[in-house]
Amino acid sequence: MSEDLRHPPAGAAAPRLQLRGITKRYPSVVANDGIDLTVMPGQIHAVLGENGAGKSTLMKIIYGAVRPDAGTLSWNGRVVNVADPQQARALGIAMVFQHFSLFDTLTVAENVWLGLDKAQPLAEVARRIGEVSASYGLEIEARRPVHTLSVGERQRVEIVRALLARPQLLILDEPTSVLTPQAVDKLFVTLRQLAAEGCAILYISHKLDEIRALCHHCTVMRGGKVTGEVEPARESNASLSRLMIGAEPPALPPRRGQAGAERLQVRGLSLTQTDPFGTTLKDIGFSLRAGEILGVAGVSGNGQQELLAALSGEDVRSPAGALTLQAAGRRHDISGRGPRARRALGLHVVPEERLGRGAVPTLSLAQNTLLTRTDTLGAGGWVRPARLQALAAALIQRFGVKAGGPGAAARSLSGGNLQKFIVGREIDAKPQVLVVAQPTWGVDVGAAAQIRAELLALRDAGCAILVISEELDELFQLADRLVVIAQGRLSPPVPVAEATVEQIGAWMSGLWPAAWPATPAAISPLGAPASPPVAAAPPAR
Amino acid sequence: MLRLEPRPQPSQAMSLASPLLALALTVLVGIGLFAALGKNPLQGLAVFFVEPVKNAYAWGEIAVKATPLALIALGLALCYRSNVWNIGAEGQFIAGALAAGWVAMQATPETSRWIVLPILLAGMAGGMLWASIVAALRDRFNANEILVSLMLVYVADLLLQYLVYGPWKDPKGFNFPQTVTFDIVTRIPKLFETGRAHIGVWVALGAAVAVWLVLARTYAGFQLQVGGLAPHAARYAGFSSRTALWGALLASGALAGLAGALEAAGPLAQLTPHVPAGYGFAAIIVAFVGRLHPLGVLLASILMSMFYIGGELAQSRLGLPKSLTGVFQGLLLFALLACDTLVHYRVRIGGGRV
Amino acid sequence: MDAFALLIAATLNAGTVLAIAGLGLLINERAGVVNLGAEGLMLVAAIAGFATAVHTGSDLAAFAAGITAGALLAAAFGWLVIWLNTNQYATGLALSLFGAGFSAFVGQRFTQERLGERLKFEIPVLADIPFIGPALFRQHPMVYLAIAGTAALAWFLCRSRAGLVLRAVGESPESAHALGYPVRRIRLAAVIAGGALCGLAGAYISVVYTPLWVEGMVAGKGWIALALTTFATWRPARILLGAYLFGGVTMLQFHLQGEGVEIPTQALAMLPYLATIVVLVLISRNPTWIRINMPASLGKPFHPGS
Amino acid sequence: GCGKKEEAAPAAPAAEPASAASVAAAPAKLKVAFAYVGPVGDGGWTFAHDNARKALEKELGDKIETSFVENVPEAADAERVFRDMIGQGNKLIFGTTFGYMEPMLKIAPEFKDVKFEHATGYKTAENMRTYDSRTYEGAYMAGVIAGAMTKSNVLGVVGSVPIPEVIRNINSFTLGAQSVNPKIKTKVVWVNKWFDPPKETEAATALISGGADILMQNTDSAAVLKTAEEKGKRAFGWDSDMTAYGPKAHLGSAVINWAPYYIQATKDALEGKWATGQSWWGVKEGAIDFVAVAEDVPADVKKKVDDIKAGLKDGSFSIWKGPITDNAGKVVLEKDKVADDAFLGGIKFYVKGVEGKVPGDK
Ligand SMILES: Nc1ncnc2c1ncn2[C@@H]1O[C@H](COP(=O)(O)OP(=O)(O)OP(=O)(O)O)[C@@H](O)[C@H]1O
Ligand SMILES: Nc1ncnc2c1ncn2[C@@H]1O[C@H](COP(=O)(O)OP(=O)(O)OP(=O)(O)O)[C@@H](O)[C@H]1O
Ligand SMILES: [Mg+2]
Ligand SMILES: [Mg+2]
Repeated sequence: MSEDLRHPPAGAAAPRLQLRGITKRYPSVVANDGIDLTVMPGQIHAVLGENGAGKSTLMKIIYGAVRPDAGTLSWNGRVVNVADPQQARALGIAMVFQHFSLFDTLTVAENVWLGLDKAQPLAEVARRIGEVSASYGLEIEARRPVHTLSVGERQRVEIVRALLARPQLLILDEPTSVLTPQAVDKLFVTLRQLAAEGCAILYISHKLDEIRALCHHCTVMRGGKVTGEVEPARESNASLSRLMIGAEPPALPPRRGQAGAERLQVRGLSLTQTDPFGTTLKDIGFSLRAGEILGVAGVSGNGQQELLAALSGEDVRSPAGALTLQAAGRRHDISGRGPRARRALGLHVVPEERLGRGAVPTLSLAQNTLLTRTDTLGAGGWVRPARLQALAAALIQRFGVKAGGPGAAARSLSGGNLQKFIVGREIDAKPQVLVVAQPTWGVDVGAAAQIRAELLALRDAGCAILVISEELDELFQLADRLVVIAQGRLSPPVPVAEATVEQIGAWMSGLWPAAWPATPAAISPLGAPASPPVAAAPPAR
Repeated sequence: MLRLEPRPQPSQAMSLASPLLALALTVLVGIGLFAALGKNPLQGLAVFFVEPVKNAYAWGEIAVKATPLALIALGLALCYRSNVWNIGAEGQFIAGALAAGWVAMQATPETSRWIVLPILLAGMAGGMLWASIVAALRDRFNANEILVSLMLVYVADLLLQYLVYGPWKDPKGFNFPQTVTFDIVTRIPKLFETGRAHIGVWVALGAAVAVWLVLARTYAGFQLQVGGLAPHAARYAGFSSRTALWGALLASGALAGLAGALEAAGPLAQLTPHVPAGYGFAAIIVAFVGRLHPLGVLLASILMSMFYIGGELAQSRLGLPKSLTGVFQGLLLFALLACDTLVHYRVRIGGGRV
Repeated sequence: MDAFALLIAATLNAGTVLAIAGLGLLINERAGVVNLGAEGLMLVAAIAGFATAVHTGSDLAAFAAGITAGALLAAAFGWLVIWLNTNQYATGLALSLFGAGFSAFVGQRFTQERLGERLKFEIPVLADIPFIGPALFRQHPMVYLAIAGTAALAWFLCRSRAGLVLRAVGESPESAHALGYPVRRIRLAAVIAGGALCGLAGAYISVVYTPLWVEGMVAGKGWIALALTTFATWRPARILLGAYLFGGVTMLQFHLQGEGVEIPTQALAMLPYLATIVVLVLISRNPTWIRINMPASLGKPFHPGS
Repeated sequence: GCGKKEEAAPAAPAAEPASAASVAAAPAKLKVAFAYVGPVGDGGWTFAHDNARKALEKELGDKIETSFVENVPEAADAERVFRDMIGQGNKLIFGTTFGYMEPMLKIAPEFKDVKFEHATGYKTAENMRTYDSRTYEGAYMAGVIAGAMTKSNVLGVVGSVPIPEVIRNINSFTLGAQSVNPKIKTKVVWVNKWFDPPKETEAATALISGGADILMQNTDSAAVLKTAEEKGKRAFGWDSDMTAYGPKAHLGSAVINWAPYYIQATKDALEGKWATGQSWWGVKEGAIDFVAVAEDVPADVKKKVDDIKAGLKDGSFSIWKGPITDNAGKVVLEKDKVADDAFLGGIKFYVKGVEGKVPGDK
């Protein structure tokens, strides 16, 4: 039966996909509330909305991964019931998920094979991967295990897997959040080529510029409902934003940017990977001053996690002298010290993973404050539950966290609210140095603006802040200086005022001026200390 | 169709009700089992739930069994809360009994009554030593603690046998596998004139309070639990997983060893190949049925002792095999695990699906 | 020389129990489920097999009963850990405690029973080759089946699409779910298959290996089989190798005793357990090695909704 | 509880539960309880005790009432079982394994009206006595047959736990074999358990692979005999007639019959003649026998076994008669000296011909 459904009835220009009244309720929210949506063949159709608007849920319903409570789905003019992804693929629907659905220890070909329904031999699949990747410019080696691939390459595997199914509808859920600007341009070429061949594309993104550049049509969602249908090329970022959150994002306070004395110095930091799927850090060096924000740009998987672990003290293998912190009027070599010792010296960290790292999912917010806030402990190290409650309540109030109170379990909070709580918890500790990873990752426009404003206020209060982010826009908004991390190496810093998106994008693939090997003098405004410039540990390769 | 729906927050009420529900389920299965075996279910239940607690003597016997169970289970609760899967408490119990037994054998009738203290301390040290092997291999070589701790039970058992068949054999014992009977000064003081209950009951109660304080009121206890619930969060916060591993294992080794010492210098008063009586394994059930909470562990250890004594009575009163105890214990744990689902999920009947 | 052949034969026989159970647990773990209840499951299967053999006189029926018992218990375990998301370790421990009690309870009536004469198996011609014959070709068919099963499982996991799906589920259930694979049903199938193999191993113990029923007769073999999966870094051929190694160590301790070696018997009896620990340490000390080979979702719950 | 009137007894002790009401009923029966270490169906030790209990019931059923508890652990818990037996009104209690010695000894003074009978131990009290069987006599007769039947001159013994009784049996087995065949060597493998058939099987296999062609065991199951049957070797039954477990391999069974002692002891209690002491019964008292000798055993060997049995019965033959040397070459029993029970009770050496060292011996 699925055979004839692949083709529209002769003569009629039927929509490829038509949704009517799709509704999906979860225990606490209505994720989709009577959604109507029409996608035409060859159309690149954007779906836009703030966090939790219901975009991913809707896509999963189309792909059969989630079953709707009500509503109908028409495919090429016929009402169909998509019970599971296999059926969706049989119809000609392919999807690239927001979070990759790849298997690290399997090869590219095996990963692709698992996403195809017909029992073709593996060798045949490998051959076709070669064909498709050549014709769409998505180079990929079929035999490599996925864990050896970079994030961008992994996404190519996802897209190739989708394309091999010869889809009539391709769903892409936030595909560009992990790509360099150059890779985004390349992806757009591919997508336009596909659309030209008649494939319909559903495209989800929070990046308004991209949507305006790529998409033919845009459906805006808010709180599970469709709030508007527009042609993005005719809109401005501001008007799209109004449709999405009902207001323009609040403007950030003006940059003050008076950098003070050096607070944190990193020199000759080389660390071999501990995880076989990790990255080796090679001769990292930079300097962080009071009252400035240094942004670290880069495509994820290039050493950000390792750098964060080395800075936070989760990884204490740093060679002696590699990390020095200026605190309480003295220089401290913190290289071998753990997170608690570093926090005691005023260095706080916000990890990118909020649930499970930044907070214990099953513990209450009050208990979660105790993770980093030992200032609430009573004499002799006794836990004082009342003080914890009070602190958590204060944080909830000050940072506008929507939660059931200090007793609510961390996992009961939405991502954005938990992020506000965790960032708040660290900001409230009045750190001397704050290292933040992905401060607004997956956080919607409104919440993101609030977090960014708090970071800027903290900077203006004299804190030295390092922001690791994959979103260039965010870094350009926040940072005073930028560095790029690529393949475990760090580029020289550039003041944001002198940087361009193109230049940073090029550096993200590891191509920065070769003149660099950093001498301490170049990175440290305080002058070189006595030790030799090249770190004790030679850069590992 | 029944569906499970995650609750936004774990249900407090359910987490209290679930052990009771599990017990009820077990009793229900028990009634069915008695009926199937042609026994009067009421009589069967009485044997398990009335006779073991019918008078002071009976309570004394419950206390004798519940004391080692509770002590070991308290340690295991610490371990499991820190995500350290020590299932070799039986071995740590034996090691404790061995160390305590060695000290007790040094006593003479002139020795002070205070020798009891070194005996208990030696028991704790023995248990800690045995647990530290597990910790060291896990820490240094990443060896799975479940399997290592379990294999060490067999090793401890054989070590005990070696000692009582060999070097520690009672020279006047006609070569029988047992040590000398410990001198009377080494005996754990009894609670009452009659009966066998000894001050181990107070030790266990004290340990329960201490474990509760550690878990609920100390930073160290908080660190242990974070390590168990979210290892990444613990690392981020700077809580050493090694400290947690060593702390949990040493504490539970000490408690299991203490139980072994109390048993060796208490009811046994000598070492024989029969020191291991399965407390270390039964305590796993006790720890879970007690929800890894000190108070729960105390209650569960009493319940488990009732099962033990009931199993014995079922044999002499009803002619039922003693292995019934094992069946009920296993069932109770199964039922509890299943009922615990209700703490985190709601059951919905029928699905509003298209 | 002939004595040595007999020792080899005994080693193969002892290893076969571990190999069958080990392969079953390997299937479980490749799908991401750890079944710590193997010991209890094998005990129940052992009594089921023995009781059937007593009543029917047929070894085949006994194996079938063992397999069925193993599969049923594994299904119950699987339902708890896969659908109700109970803690895999705790549930496995419950199963091992329950299995020990339950098998003793049902087995009570069978402690006096004995089975009819055991069949002798020989491969014609090959069995008469000096040394090699008695060492290798006078074994119960299960010994050869275990070897064939290892090869089959290795082929299944590495070459077949279904095996690939199984590995994928163990590697990342979330991804497999997103691609539309019925993760929980696949896991359940793996758990049942693993339970069936453990059941077969249990029945082999009570029907062939020691044709008797005795309380607790599995005597730690289930736990050693669990250790074997780590030892083998989740590869079938290495399971077989490890199983023979442990079988050899077990036989060796008695052999050394018989030869009057002056080591305390208890120390010799510790050998298999110490060997398990040593092997675990040797294998686990390289975390990278474990990380690359271990199914990434091993022991972790999976809920399709989240 | 039951409402039977108890035997005239001294005032009941305080710990006695009230359930033993003294409502008069028919003539009081003596309540006799047995504590078993294993399941009654082990086919060996406990099985033999339970058979004797049944024989006792048959013999004195009108005057007594018996009950048993099986699987009583040899640890502190045994005490509770004995107390419960007393609570149920039992006045004569048999503890059938060594491990009950201390618990029985501990409660005996508390219950002066109860008589305690302990098997295989050595400690007694005013109301507690011990009894045992001379199992080594059966082992010796098995040795005679083994010595005559072996082709390899290597015998194998699967030992349970190295206590004097078992060591004595290994030695007696070897002495018996050497009495017909001086070239005999005996290999011993210990399993450190009384009852562990898989281990016993593995131990038996190891012995066969070490060259032994006739096996004996001092464990409680038929696993060794079964293994011999499978491997085409010969073996014996132990504790009870095990012919059925290995018809082809079976050479004979050394059996214990506890019934004569149980009947005697119960009669003592009924007739008020019970007094503490130690009994060690053998062939002479009908407690030990060697039965079901295989058909292929030559007639002269069969006759020799019969002669030994007759000699043991009338006291004209002693198994442990010097000269006997241990396997280190030391003379342990002078020429023509007959070992007394104290000597036999403390044997810690292997006689010449047994390989290896006694475990735990320094
Ligand atoms: N499995 C689930 N169970 C319960 N609630 C869910 C589930 N999946 C999604 N939700 C809720 O449904 C709402 C819509 O979620 P969805 O993931 O579709 O949002 P989204 O628009 O994709 O957001 P984002 O921009 O963050 O990706 C959210 O409130 C979310 O918490
Ligand atoms: N978001 C959710 N919230 C709560 N419960 C859920 C959610 N998603 C799934 N479930 C539970 O899981 C059950 C099965 O869900 P679903 O049918 O989506 O899984 P599946 O992918 O089909 O798995 P399988 O095919 O392996 O059974 C539902 O009946 C429900 O109890
Ligand atoms: Mg989404
Ligand atoms: Mg499904």
